[in-house]
Amino acid sequence: MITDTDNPVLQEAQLIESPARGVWRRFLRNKVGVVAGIFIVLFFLTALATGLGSLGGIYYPYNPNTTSLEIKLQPPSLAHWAGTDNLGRDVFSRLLNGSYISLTVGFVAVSVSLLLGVVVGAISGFFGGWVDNIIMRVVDAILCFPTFFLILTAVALLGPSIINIIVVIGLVSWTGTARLVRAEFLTLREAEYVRAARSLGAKAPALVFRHILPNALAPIIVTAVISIPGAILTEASLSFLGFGVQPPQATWGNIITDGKTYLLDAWWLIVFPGATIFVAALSFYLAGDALRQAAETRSERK
Amino acid sequence: MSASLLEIRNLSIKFRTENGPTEAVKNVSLSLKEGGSLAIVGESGSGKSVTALALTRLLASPPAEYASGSILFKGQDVLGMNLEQLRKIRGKEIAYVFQEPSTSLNPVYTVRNQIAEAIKLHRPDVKNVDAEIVRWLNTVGIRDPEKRMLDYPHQLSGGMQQRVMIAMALSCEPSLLVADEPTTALDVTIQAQILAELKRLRTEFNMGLILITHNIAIIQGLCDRIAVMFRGEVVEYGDTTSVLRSPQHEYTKALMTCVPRLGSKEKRLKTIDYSWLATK
Amino acid sequence: MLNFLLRRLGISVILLFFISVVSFLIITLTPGSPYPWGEMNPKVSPQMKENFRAKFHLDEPWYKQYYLNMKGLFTGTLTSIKDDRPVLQKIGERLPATLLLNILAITIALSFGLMLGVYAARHAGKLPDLLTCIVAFVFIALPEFWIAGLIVIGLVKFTDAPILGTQSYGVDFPNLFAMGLDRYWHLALPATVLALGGIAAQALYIRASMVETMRQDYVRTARAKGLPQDVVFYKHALRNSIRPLITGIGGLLPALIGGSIIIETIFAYPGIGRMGYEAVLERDYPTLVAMNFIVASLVLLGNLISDILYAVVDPRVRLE
Amino acid sequence: MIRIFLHGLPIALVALLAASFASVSLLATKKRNEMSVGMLGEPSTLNPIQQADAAASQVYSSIFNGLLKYDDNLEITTDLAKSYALSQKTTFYFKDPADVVAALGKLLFMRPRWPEWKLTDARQEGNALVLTLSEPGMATSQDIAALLDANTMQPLHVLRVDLASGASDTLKALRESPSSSRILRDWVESDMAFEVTVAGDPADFAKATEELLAGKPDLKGKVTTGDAEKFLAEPIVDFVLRDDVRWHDGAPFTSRDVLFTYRAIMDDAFGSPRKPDFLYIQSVEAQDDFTVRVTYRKPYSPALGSWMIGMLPAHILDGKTPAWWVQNFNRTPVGTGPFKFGEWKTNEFVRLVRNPDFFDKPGPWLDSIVYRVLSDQLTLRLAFETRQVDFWVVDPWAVSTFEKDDRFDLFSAPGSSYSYVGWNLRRPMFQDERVRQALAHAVNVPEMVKYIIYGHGVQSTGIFLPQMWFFNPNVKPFERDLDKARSLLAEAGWKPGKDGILEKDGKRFSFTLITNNGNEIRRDIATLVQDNLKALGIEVKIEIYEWAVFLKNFINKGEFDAMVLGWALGPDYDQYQIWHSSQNNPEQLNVVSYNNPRVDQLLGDIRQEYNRDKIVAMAGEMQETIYRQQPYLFLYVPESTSVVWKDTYRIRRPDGKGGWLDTPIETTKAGWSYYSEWFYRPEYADQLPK
Repeated sequence: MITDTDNPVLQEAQLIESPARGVWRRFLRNKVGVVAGIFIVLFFLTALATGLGSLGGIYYPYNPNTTSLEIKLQPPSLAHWAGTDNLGRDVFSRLLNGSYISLTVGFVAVSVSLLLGVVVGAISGFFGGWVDNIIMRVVDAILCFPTFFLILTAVALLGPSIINIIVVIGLVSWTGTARLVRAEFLTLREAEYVRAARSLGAKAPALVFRHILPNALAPIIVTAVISIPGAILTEASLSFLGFGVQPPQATWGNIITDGKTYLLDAWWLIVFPGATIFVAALSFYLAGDALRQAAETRSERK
Repeated sequence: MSASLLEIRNLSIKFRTENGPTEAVKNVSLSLKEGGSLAIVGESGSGKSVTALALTRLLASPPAEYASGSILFKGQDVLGMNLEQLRKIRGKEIAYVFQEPSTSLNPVYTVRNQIAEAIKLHRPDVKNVDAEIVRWLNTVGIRDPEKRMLDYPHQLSGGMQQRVMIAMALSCEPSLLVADEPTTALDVTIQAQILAELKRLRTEFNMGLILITHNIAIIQGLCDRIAVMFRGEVVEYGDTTSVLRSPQHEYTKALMTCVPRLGSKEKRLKTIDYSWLATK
Repeated sequence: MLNFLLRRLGISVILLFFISVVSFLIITLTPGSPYPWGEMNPKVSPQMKENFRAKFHLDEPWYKQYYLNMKGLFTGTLTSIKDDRPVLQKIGERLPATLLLNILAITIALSFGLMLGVYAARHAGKLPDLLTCIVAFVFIALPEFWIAGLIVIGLVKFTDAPILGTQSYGVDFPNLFAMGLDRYWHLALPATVLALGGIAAQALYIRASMVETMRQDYVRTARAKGLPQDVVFYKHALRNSIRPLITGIGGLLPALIGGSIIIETIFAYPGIGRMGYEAVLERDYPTLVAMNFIVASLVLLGNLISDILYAVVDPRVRLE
Repeated sequence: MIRIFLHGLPIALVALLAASFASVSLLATKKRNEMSVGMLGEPSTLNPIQQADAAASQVYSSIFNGLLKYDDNLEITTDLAKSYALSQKTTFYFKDPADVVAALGKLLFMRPRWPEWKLTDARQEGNALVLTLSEPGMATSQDIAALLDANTMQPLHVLRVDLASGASDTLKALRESPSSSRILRDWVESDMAFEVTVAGDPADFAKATEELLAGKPDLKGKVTTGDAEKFLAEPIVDFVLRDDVRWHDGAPFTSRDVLFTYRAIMDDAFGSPRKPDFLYIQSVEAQDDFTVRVTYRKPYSPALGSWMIGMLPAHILDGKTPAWWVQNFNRTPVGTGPFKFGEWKTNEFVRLVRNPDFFDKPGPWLDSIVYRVLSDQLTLRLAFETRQVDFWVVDPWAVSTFEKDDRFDLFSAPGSSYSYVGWNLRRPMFQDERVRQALAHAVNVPEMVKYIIYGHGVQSTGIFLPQMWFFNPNVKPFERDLDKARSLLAEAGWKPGKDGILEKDGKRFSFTLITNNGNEIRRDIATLVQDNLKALGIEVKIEIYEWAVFLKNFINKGEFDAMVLGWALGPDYDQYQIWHSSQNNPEQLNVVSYNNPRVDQLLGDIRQEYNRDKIVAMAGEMQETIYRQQPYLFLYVPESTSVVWKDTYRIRRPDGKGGWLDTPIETTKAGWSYYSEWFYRPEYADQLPK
């Protein structure tokens, strides 16, 4: 796009609005992003409802863990919207129930990775020099691992508990965030307002938390949103190989694992959970991308 | 009196932005006769570059929108042309030299490749393209052109790059050269050389020239006429000498005061004084 | 150039050391231990167990195990717990299949990714662009095992085509061409599934890169020269846009090898992904150690190759 | 240029895919006279004495033959051996030769009882009385011993010496010592252990041995003296080998190969997991090229079955190192079977080709067999549905689907395993027999049979499989009876607590049921047990671990409350390691720590019994006792059902009139018999080799 970017009229419009609100407004204008966002909210509400439900509420059509062998492996019907599994459990209820763990895995794993990534990236970018050099070499080394294989090995050997899965996924996926944060920090560190603050005697924590981090927040949030489906997909893939969250706790992934054996006979055991994972992942990706676009427009004008 | 090369009449250009359309160029009318030269002066954001790019409709559309007016080049309306017709004017009739030579040349192709491309396109009758390239590089004052043309842009200095840009622009023998801040990115000494070169070439090839600059000082002796733009409007338009001698508009005056001069006693550069705006 | 290679080699060696130590620790410091006799075999005597543990140094401290394993790896004497064959030989038998699969997957990812990305960029901001981007995200969001499963169901239910392994069985091929097609068929299915994510990533990457490039001054220059749209697009913009793509190839490899575990399992494809997976299940430490090492070497090699390619594509970059 | 590449490459890739799909689909319908078999996982080796996995045994059984094999009714019959004969040499040692004469006289006097004893010969050898019995076993010899004067006999002792190394040398030194004349017999187990049998008081001999070992402290020798025995009972098997067998390379099969195979199994360098089967052998000797005598150190009736192990070619392997085996023979084996080794492509397939000189003519008819390496049941099924393997062992739940489809033939055979829930008897809550019986009354096993294996199997009534000849059909399963279960629990002191969970002495009846992952059926069983026991007020928590962790951290250590597992059983009746009370240490197989002196007694006796009727009686009692005590909740024995594309195979046998009789394939108790009688598709009938 070739324009005079410094159009005065534009500048004035820009000044009126806070950056966050601008991002939000632009995001709302992106139809795809909004639809994806609505899906995410729905998934959230489901997870919340079923999360509470597992504490004794009655938010399911059926109890997701009650087996009734007389109705095992039934195709979708009005009574069982997504059919029943090999133990006669209602797949739809299990999907609802699974959203709770699957989203938890997604969010917590990403939080772990984000925390690590931000801290490491910030240290690397803020201090620069040999600290940066060493950290980046370590990051390079970690990038050389076939990540999924590493996760698989670790989970297989440590045991597939929810916590292990979350921690392991978090531990191997922080490098991207670290690189991004480092790059932002390297740039922002030299930004004029930071130099100004520094010359006024601002201490390192103040520099980082008051001046640099808030300005690097947008790309970090975008990365986080886009990483969540990755974690969910990883858990599902682990489940597929038998190393995901263990039954009877349902997750989207291990519903597929349960159904894997019946691949050719009970399509609903594969199609519905897979589609759920797919829709959730797609929603996160599209919403994340919309958010990125909205945020980028702002930084472009900066 | 020679024929009119370019006629801009009441040109308005709007940009669609998320905050609604904004008018970057408002009702601009300019003209240039064959072999004539025009300087468009103004601060950044004044719409001068937009006007220049509009001459061959180089503005991306959307967001740019040619709201009203017309641009007549050799009697034809540029705004009404289809892409094929436009392409015959671009480079062939109206050639550009841009502000930043280091980014305006494609980094992954050699100088020869980039010049040859233009020649092959617009002058298919030229048999020995290499010889032609060498001739033009010679013309713009590049030494050892046979070797230099095999270089990639990053292997050349800024001044050399701009000379290549000029050679490339001239290689198709256009009747109008648009130089959009051709010297802004260059060292002061190189600036002078390039300007001198432009001046020489203009007379040598009897070519129209539109020079776009924010530096009013470099215009003298290079351009016959001057148009001062501010916030998308032409605020002053006339002979270079008369405008510079007795600027009518406050903005022109302001522009002129902030030109640094050798031997000036002032320690700090003057900034433009916008106080006149408030009185308006 | 030589300097560059030497330095990179040095860094790679250090990285490899680091990687091998870490992966060794992960492998050995975790519960479970190798047991080559199948499920609770009543016939295995305690003495056999002892001999076995001694043979594979399972009772040594980890650093000594590490040393012995690495020594074995480099002298070629490291043998698999499962069948006592040299691990290098075992990996050697499977590596070509995996490489072939990954090379085809990368080819598919790059070619389709490039095509889609360029297509989207050409129509940037318009409907085709939006659709292409959505398709790309669809590709990324599709769980690999799920789509592989659906493809498999579809083929099994509705066609006669065999899908597993590297070739059809019990069939006499009339000629070499038919045989080649057969091999391609067995390779292309898993490679395509494997490539889906790559296609999408590359398409989005290329699109973003192209859009960015189209804003560059030299593209404006090219347009100002009166060059046809296509020349501007394909010659001036594209060449500059694919530079990041080439650097990305090195990064694709670890992801593909990770993904190939699942794909190789579903399609019964004889590659190292499956071998690694089985080695994890069997606690075949020597095989795991060797595999991690070799895969990491491959990845480092991939990175090196992309750096060199980068220099080839971009004249401004010199390998120093 | 770049545009051609940009669009051309993807288009080319897609076009190629379409072309290959067409070509492959077209070819898929034209199959050759080859059998395709799917196997789970890659064989680790094709060496019959070194193999440890199911995949390997699947393949090598078509390449190698043992001296014996199981017939269609799971009874032992001959294979490479033409015939075999069992006998036993029982030797009594007396203090004085005169005592021998007296004893012999006594026996001769009782001649009429010889047939009952299966006694065929009695003679004097110095101060020893040597009896020959036509049926081995301890019982008869003990009966005879009881008739003789114990005071005139010398007690016998087995001294076992375990040491760090140098067993043979130490034995040699011992044989040169003054008391060596009292050594009746010696036997070297490995470099780290040997045994000597001595007559008379063992104490002085043991002392002498210890003194000898004391001179070499680095050997860390340890002497163990066994219990006193009255006689030596040495079962003997005489094999007469077929003389018309040739190895795949043309060399004749002789007794030398049998001897070599035995030596290789015993040699620790080759690490054969089958060695424990051969530990009771005193010696293997060849009388001539086609006669082999195997002498055992004591009666151990299941040992006969160990001669089904595939014989190795001495002419190829003799003098070769273990590494050579691994690199060469184990991947390109040479055997005597109906199929020769053809090609092995790692992780893809093993192809065997027809052996036209197979000794058990006619056949084989198939040109080749391909064993495809597949990773799991699902890929196996996919391979089957795309006709890439010709048969598939159906998952129980899918049987009905295939039954309805007339494109397939189904074959069912009794399975060789049973599933159970093991209660850890070390845990107080499971120590009361009534509690375990209550659990057996509470869990709905018929429902499991019905829904988990879809009725394709039978409820298990104990430690043996129903198709075995020693199975006791009179043991009746526990019936589901919740009231009975409640009253049994109440008797045992378990009363409902506040939260509805049973309590006793303030402890809740709550336990963790563990199993391994990757096995849906076990997981389903655990879920059902959990569900069923909830009705009784018993809380069950399920935990699922990866196999290696499951074994190492829980099962082998005996640290679990309850677990779901299965036993795959061979066709013999020896379950000493699973049930004997001495076998409950870490890494041993009595993982639930079952302890019943009567069962211990029976387990010991049955292995020394060669008489069929007595074996049936002992096995029956064992099965009944253990089932009643419910250390396991015995669940079911699943059937194994194979599905084959219709008309894929035929069996060809001589019709007795010089022609051939082609019939559809059939199953027996042992599943499918040897593939050498099979051929592919009726249309190949005319083209089969003569």
